[in-house]
Amino acid sequence: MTSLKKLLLGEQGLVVIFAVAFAIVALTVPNFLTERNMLGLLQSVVTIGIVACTMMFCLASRDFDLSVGSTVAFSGMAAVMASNASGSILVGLIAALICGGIVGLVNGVVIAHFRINALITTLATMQIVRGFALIASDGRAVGINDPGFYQLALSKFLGIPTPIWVMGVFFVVFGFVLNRTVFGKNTLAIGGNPEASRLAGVNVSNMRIWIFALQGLVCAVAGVLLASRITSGQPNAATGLELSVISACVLGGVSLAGGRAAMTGVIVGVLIMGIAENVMNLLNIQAFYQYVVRGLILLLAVLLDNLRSAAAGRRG
Amino acid sequence: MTSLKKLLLGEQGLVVIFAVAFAIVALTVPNFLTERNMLGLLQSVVTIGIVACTMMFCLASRDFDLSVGSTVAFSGMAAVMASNASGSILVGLIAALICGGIVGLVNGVVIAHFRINALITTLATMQIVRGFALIASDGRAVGINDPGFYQLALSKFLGIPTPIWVMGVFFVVFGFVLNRTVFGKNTLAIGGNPEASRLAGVNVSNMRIWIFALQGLVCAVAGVLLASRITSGQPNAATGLELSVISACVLGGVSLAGGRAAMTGVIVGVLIMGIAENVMNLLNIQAFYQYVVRGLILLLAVLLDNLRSAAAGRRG
Amino acid sequence: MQDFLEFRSISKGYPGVQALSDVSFTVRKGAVHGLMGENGAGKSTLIRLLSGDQAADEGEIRIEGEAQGYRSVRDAFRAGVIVIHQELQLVPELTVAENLWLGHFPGKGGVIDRRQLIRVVGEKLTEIGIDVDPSAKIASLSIGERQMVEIAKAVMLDARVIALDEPTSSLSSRESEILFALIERLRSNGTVILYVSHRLDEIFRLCDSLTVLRDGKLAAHHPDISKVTRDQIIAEMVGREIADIWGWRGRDLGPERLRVEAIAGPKLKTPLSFSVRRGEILGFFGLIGAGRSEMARLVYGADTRYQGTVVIDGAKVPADSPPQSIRAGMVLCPEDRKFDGIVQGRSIEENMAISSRRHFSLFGVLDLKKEAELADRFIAKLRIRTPSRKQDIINLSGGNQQKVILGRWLSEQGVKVLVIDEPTRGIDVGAKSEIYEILYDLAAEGMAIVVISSELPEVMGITDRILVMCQGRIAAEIARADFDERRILAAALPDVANASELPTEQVQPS
Amino acid sequence: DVKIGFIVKQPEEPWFQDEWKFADVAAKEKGFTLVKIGAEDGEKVQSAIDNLGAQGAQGFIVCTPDVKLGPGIVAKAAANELKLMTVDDRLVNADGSPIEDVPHMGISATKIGEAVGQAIVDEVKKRGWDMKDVGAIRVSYDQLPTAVDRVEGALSVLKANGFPEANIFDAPQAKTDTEAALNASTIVLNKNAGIKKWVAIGLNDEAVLGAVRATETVGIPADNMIGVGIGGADSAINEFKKPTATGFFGTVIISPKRHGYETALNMYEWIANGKEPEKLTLTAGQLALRDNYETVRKDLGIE
Ligand SMILES: Nc1ncnc2c1ncn2[C@@H]1O[C@H](COP(=O)(O)OP(=O)(O)OP(=O)(O)O)[C@@H](O)[C@H]1O
Ligand SMILES: Nc1ncnc2c1ncn2[C@@H]1O[C@H](COP(=O)(O)OP(=O)(O)OP(=O)(O)O)[C@@H](O)[C@H]1O
Ligand SMILES: [Mg+2]
Ligand SMILES: [Mg+2]
Repeated sequence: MTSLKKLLLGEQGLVVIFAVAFAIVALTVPNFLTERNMLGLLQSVVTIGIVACTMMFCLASRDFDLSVGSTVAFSGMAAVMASNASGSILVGLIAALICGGIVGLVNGVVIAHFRINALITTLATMQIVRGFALIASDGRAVGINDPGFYQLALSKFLGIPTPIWVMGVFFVVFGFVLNRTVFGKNTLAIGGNPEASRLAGVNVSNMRIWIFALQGLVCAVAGVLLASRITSGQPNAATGLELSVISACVLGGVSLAGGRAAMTGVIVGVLIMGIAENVMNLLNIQAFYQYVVRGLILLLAVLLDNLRSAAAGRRG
Repeated sequence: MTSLKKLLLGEQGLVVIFAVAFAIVALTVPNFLTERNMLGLLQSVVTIGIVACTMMFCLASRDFDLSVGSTVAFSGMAAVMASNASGSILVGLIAALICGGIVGLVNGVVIAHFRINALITTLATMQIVRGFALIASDGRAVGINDPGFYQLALSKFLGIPTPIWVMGVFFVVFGFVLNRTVFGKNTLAIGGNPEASRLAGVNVSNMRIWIFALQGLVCAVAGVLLASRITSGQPNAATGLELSVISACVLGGVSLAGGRAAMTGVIVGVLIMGIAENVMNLLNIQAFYQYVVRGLILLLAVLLDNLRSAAAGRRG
Repeated sequence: MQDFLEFRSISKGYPGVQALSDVSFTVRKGAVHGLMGENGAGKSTLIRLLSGDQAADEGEIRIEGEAQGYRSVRDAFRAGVIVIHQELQLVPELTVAENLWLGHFPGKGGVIDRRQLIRVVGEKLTEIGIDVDPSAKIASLSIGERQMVEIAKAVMLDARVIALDEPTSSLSSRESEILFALIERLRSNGTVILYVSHRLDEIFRLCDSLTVLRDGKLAAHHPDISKVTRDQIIAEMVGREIADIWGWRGRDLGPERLRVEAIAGPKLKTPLSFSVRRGEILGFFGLIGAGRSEMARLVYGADTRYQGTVVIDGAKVPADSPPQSIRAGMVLCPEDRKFDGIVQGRSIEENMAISSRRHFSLFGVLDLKKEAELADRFIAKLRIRTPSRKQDIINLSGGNQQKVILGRWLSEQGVKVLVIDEPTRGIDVGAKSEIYEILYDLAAEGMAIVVISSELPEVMGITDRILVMCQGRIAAEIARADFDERRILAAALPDVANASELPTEQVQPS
Repeated sequence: DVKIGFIVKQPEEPWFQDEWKFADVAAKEKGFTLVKIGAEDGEKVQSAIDNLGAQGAQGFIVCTPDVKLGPGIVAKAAANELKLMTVDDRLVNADGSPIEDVPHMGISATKIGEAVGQAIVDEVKKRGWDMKDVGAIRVSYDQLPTAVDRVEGALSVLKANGFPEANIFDAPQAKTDTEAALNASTIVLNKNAGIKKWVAIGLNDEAVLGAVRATETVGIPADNMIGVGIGGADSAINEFKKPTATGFFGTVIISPKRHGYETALNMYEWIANGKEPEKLTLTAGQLALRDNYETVRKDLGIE
């Protein structure tokens, strides 16, 4: 009994709760626990999952990034246009990384150097970048000429589609970076107490710039994979992505007040979001009721996690 | 020279910068400074302006409310349906206030009592409430039966339409509440340091509940006026309102870290948002470029304000 | 010995305040140099300039004759300067070891060598004599333990110059001894130490030389501390003589005013009981972690109680929350001004009136004039150094912030029981005696006052009775007539308390 | 048993609600299961198809958020072994040519626009207005290709009938709701206070309603305004039900019935009886006015 309690209320409590919920869903929802559905589910969270990796850093350092959706769309667009123009997928990939990186860098510099509120800055770049995407494409989707580009998303390795592998690699890498590197620890320190970190000699503004730049690059990767999956660059893609990603992170225990983050939590958060959508569609829940159910699941997930941490007596 | 500097860098610096910008726009943009355009401009910011009043309190107390857009739509819907059913506009108004108030109250209780992150909670209620609005109306616009309802928005007093008067009254009332009442000062104190405020005898969780409930009521007023302006209750109305309102507040110097807010600032923020849209359309700027321009104006406005406060040596 | 560290006509201003003007002095190699002055005199500002965090408007700092043009904390660190700031600068979410290494993590290619991280810190902490777990999160430590971790930071990394800004303000005598031993060791290694404190006995005990600042200017420089007297220093600091800091005045004690019965909570497992009479000043003494602050928070209702009741004037106080305690006439001035006291971003005036303004507001509408009057009165009375009452509290010096928080509670009306946790933490000698005067006045009016302090002379100087706490229990009760330094300390030490016949069970109210 | 998916791009829109409703009628008649999924962007479409595959559906009908998603949708459908039909919007290849193997039922956006334009031209002539004195509000939402096509279709008819290009004013809406259209149109009206007679076009009824509300706010009488919307759902009907006529002159109703009912039925026949549907079925919009909207709706099988 007590060991069960310990398990639920311990560090990995969210994971345990998630595992239980997963088991219940698997047993009660028909077609859920099939290989096809699992792969479909994982593919549906690739964009959110990849972007959540760096969003976790961003939130952990007490920042905020609303521009990710636009950046994903813009860099996906850039990849398609550049590869169409040059005939080389590699050039497309590089173009996307450059575009994404620049957006991130600009965010970082404006926020860290000019000390402008991150919410406003990224709200502004969100619009500007979306504008660029629309201008570049004249508001219409751009089709991919080279069928090889589709292969990025369609190819499989050991029976699992490449995008899922990419997401997995990102999870592992960023989990390691967060816990085991100076970069990760400094990120948490900045979020936990920026003043103390600065006085300890951490170059806070450089760190923030790096985090945003990384966010931009990671968005570019997500953008390329998305374009490949939907076989075109779409200026309207990924709208509202920012809120989904931030929700996934917060669900996973990343503190908006900075300083607290864990990769396992974020993975669970991402999966909860994906499973909720998946199950609602499997159960054929009406569109309007989906809104309500989605909201309730979100509430329930944080509520459970909260009860857990309240019981564990952790300080707010 | 120095007195000019003082003026620009002082407390009211944002207002002065705004006044200068306004003068420039008035002189260079044709048709801007006509009575008709001014009234149109003010009417276009009524929803944002009214909701910003309480959003200011919400942000100042270190909270966050993403559900305002849904609440505006839902309570507008409720007003139309109730007044159609009962044949009385007053009943409609009361129904809207009840709906808005309940949404706010639920937000407040969940956030303050169950200590769930405000972002997640209001993201959840945003979806749930939107779902209710869609379910209630079966996803369709509901027309207003009683033409008297239109008069709320069309009637004028001293040549100025009623909604603008309502907005003005809200500005005055909430400005007073913020600066001159215990409620306002406690709000700011909670935002500055919730724990210290609690120890100083401020009932922090009650305060938060009140602030959210108030926010709900104010959204209901905005919803009724909006329904009256568009002569129907629309379940899809006011999407994305939350970000516009929060931007207006932050532009006006309300700190997302809590503890800092001023009504004049928020008014200026609201007007900047309105003028930006207005001028872009007057100048016939292309839709895609409008995204870019909107983003740049946002950046510029905070940048100016920031330079000002950096020069004034105010701390982060 | 040559001059090792030199400040040359340093000036630094903030909007509305000239924090330092034309300050010059030198410190010899291997010296412990004291820095004293009233609250807001500019001590921390000087230290901040030395740390590289901010740059002086004018003047320069020289180390071994070399002008230091450094512009950042890293540069200062490279020049061998380490500063422990007045406010704790730790990251609550990271562990002790991580905090100590922050800014200088060990490891290759950006990957942290976790084993080394913990091992080195563990060794250092043991060596220094600090008993905290290197892998504990800072958030789980008490404020005193955090202060010790801060201090460990200074010795972890070899430095030529170490500046300590009021390091003992939240330490009790036992931890202070550890610090003093450390300082001795550093001195013998030739390290220059700049030591800021408001406690004169520490200054005399540790320092070789001394500088006194006043209103941002150099008031006096004493290359040899043995040539000055306490009174002389006080006069240089405050600009007037203070004969007896404590100025103790006897009072007639009335009937029982506060009674606490068998109170216990999450961090205080053993039930505690005590009572205070009208007009009485009761002192609580103990070492770090003895549980005094926990006790105070439980009594006030700031934390949830497991059991116990609090009775004021025969009426039970609802256990729930601070507002209810305040309504019942009890207030608590908390120990940690940064987290529990100041409201950042708001003015001095608002910070002071936060609780008492309900007395002079009509239907929730404020009386701004009354608020202003209140603020001005306490700014004058407590000698708060500020350009105006509208100043953001975050811009005040540490001691002045503390005074504002004190003002908040001293201005509260209708108070029957006043609980003050570390009332004079970081407050200068001059203001201290003012504060004691106010406490005596309040007591004379019949208020029951509970003072928690880690400064033994203070507890002995101003209270009528002392309860000594040790490991969450009341270890001894001593009346003023029996005050004896040795006896009090003996009761506070855990090992002695367990072995001796001193009462370890709950002490019955007298 | 047969399971058919019906994916639409904007599940909150009444139009798609109606399509679903009529598809449900077909499902009841024939006794198959209909799975309704909303998918607002390309990524959601992909996972929706996966989801249908996982549920064991045999085919699906889709109104795609973007026609350029064509190759991706076709590939995904093939990977999941699902039969595919499109409704409303026809899929295109990377080069922009329609994907002709996929059966489609729909109506071209340009054609609807042209119907709107024709309705306005007729009414302007009937009222005897001089085109030179008339302004046109183009409530635009250019980020949506369909919106551009509809609006341009209407304008092309206006221009062909001698409407001066200089009198066409752009009112870009920031969002696709009535309030945004109202705000944008107000500015156009105020900027051109000299023009007394107006016509308005937009991507749907809500957009045109915004323009109509704007004329009311600035005091232009209903007789001087001709707004023609697209859709014909409740927003438009509410206007017609108002006691006095407003500037909202008419709407081009497109029938969700055929789109919903027939596509679902065709898909069922295809799956159950191997009867492949027509590659291309085009439906037409029909103009409804204040005094004939009820009959028009009956003709189209709605009501
Ligand atoms: N950021 C700032 N903005 C404005 N004024 C400031 C700022 N920092 C310090 N000051 C002012 O500079 C003066 C010197 O402050 P400092 O912190 O150096 O005092 P101190 O001698 O350390 O006092 P204490 O004993 O209370 O710690 C004070 O009047 C303080 O209000
Ligand atoms: N946030 C916390 N989480 C866990 N334990 C804590 C926390 N704060 C304090 N403690 C522990 O509670 C006990 C009592 O600490 P408390 O601060 O009340 O002691 P104190 O007598 O007031 O000493 P101090 O001089 O440090 O204030 C200590 O063992 C301390 O380590
Ligand atoms: Mg100081
Ligand atoms: Mg204590």
